[in-house]
Amino acid sequence: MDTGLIIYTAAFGLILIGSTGIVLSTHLLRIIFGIALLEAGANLLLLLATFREGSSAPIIVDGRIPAAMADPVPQALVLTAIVIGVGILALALSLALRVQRAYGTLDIREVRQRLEQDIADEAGIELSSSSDAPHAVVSRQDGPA
Amino acid sequence: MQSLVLFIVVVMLCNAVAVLLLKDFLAALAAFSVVSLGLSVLFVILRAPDVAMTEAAIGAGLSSLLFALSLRRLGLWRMKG
Amino acid sequence: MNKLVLLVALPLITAFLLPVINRVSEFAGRWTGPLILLITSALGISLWSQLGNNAVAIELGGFRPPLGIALYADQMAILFAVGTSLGTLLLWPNVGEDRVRQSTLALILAASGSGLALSGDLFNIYVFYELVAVVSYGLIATQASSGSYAATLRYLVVSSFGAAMALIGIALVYQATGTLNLAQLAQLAPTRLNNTQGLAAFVLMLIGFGVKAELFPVNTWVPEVYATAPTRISGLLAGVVSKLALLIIVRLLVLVFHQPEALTVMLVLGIMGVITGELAAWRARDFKRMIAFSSIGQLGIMFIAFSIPGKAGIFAGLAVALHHLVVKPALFLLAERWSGSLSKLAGAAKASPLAAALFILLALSLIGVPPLPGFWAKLLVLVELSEQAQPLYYLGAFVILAGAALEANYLFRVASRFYHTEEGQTAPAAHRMPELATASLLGAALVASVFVLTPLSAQIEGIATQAADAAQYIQTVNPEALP
Amino acid sequence: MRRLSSALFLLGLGLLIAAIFQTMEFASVAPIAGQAINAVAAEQVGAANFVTSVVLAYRGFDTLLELTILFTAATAGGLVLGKPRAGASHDPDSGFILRAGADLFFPLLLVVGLYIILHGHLTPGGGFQGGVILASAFFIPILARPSTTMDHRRISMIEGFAGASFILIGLLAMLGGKEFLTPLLARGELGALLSAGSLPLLYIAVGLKVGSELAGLLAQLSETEASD
Repeated sequence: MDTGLIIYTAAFGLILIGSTGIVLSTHLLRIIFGIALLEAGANLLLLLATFREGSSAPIIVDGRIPAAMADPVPQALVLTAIVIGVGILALALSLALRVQRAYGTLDIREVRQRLEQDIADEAGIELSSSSDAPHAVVSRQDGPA
Repeated sequence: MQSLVLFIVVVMLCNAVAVLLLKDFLAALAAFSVVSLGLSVLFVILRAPDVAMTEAAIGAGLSSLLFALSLRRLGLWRMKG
Repeated sequence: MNKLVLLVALPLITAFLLPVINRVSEFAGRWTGPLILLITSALGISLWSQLGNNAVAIELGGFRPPLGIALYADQMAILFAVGTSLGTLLLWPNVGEDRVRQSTLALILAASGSGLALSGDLFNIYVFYELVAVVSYGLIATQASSGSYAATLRYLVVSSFGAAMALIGIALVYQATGTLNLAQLAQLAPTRLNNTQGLAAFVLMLIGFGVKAELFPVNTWVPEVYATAPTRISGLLAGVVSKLALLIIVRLLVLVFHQPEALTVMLVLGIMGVITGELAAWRARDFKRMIAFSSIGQLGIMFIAFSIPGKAGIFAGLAVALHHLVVKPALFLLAERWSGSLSKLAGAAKASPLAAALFILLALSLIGVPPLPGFWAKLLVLVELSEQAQPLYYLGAFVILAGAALEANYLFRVASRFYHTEEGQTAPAAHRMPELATASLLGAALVASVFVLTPLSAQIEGIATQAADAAQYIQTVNPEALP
Repeated sequence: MRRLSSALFLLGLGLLIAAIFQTMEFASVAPIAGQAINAVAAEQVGAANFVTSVVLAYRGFDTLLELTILFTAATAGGLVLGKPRAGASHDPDSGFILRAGADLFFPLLLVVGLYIILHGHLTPGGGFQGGVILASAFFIPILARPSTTMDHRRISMIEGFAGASFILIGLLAMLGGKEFLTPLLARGELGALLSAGSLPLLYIAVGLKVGSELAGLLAQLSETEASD
């Protein structure tokens, strides 16, 4: 059991936990948390790809080139991926604010039902499973799920 | 070194699970920041100081700030006794 | 030939400066975007004519692969790059209030789509793909209805999940090979990626890039988004963006992943896509969601076609893809005024006879009625499938035929409504001129292609031959020799 | 039904990852691209920080697109959140200590951010990290005084020109007959502040762009009215 293997476990663990959060959570904010965790795991995995123990950071200090430098390519890739991730996160949160303002809830099931209802209303057709139409009931989320 | 890494990894994974399980979103956000910080320490150990700085500034700092701002706007910003 | 990079750089720099330009002059702000796309389209077409049967590679920054990023342009890449520019120009968004932001986003979409078609570096493809994704979110949200925000958010969740999967796949590939350049990966793949890890990487990337290509398990966003987005944006996403995602998967299959299992996975998912898409379209009761589901079915056919090994599969798949590229945006343009319940379409032929006739033409081609090009494309797929002589491919052929029968059923159900007026019901409003003109243009292109079918199919076959040629790719990019 | 299919999906994913974990050979392959870059980067690009060389020179195109993604996210975020209505309610201003602290922090953060950007080719850090600090320098005063708003017009000017200048530097190389985004100017002495050709210029553009983009996004989020 060496250090690399432990960190691999962390990467795959984060990936699994993040995926679970995305698939099984019912609150959209929790799902966004899941996406962030999943991305963190993927970034870690990418950085690990060519990691060797005993290498040094790929920076020249005082003009001396170290013998075994770490691979700088995955580091640059992860840098890019982190910044991309935060851009998408900001957009996701903005959308979540708007959805909350429009529907009064961030519960994924209710949002989905309201969305179906919206589409059906605009098209002028009956919703097929209109048994519990939440149309009139403006459910307000008062506490976290 | 190895025990340090093991410790960080265990803390990170526990906090990652906590992000999904904690009822209070503010607590979940705190757990998420811990994951990000742990990640940036791991990046240092993996000889990637640039990435570690970025993760600390963006992952732990900015992302948490974004989450915090939206929690506030969503009205989910409250501590439970 | 290094002007190729202008296809990406010109729209990007314009997009960055558009808010400033608009402040100086509203007129310039309105017309700069379309003008730039006109220029890039013309540039792309002139590059295409120079290219002939050759291919070119560009080493960005002057660094030879695998050090730097390479762009690779063969006929297929330039075809889709020009297709993106022209498609965005034809479907230039014009609804909503915030015109400057919309034009900015449309320009970025054109740039990123062209780049996606041209890129020859695995991670660069991922970044372009994310860019296309973010731009699509913005464009869908221009509708500014609560439905569109919710649909965008749900789309964002699925798409981010897929992108993370693709990133994991890229990490696995880099872990096994130590390079990201597609040409070098093609050299290394037989020894390094011909194993379980390679297959896993392919499946992860298939899930990731499949989100935009409306692949079976990750296409839950399709009906919601197409029903709530502006119709022009739906046309762009279904017509152009989905093909770009498909193009990446084809490139990966040709160059990197040669396992037979990879093709089987794609075939099975494609079959599932056709079945679920066509059945859902058959059950749909409003126009927009009907054509949305039908596009899932059509992309399923493309997945089935591309799962045929070798040049034959690419030829057949490309034919279906190009046909869909013309037909689906036109259908979405017609949906502009026909959105809503199918029952409200009664008497539409009287209000807008041209639109009704166009719809019937497009529907016939989509179903595959000779002599329209849709028939030849589907025939090609069926012939190639039966030549494989394997049970799963026969199943694919059968499913495509059954799907065509379903398509005929629901599309004619709509068409018959057009000519059937009921008392006391108002016909839907006539189409606006820009939509109708663009749709007619696309319809005319469809009809025109009937008359040049032989040279056209020879041309497509040439493109497919070149796209299937991994050796030419490696030779053109010419990465540094392996240590 | 949804739960069941989700669980099945997760099970499949778990199996896939387990299979990868089982068959993966850890760090068995020499990183072809990385080793080649480590061998030539000091001479070819001239930046002491090789990650900077990769980010701005070897994979500068990725960085350009990454900036575009941030720009797009900010544009789309502006579309989604819209303008705050006039007379919308704000949080009250913070107390004196916080306001004074924020005023004190502003120049400090500004200097630190610029320092990190300017030394990006020598030490860890660079345009992205420095840009985040710049963004926070402009955002913290707003947190202390929520009634003040950010000048979005000026921000959009900065982000437009910063992004365009990145591309323009790339296009200048094309005018000189080289490929897009080829580093320009003399490489200078390895490790000196004025070295690595046009890379510091690019990092300044990146820093300004990232800073203005993120500051704009943060301001948008905080100016949005609370939902209740």
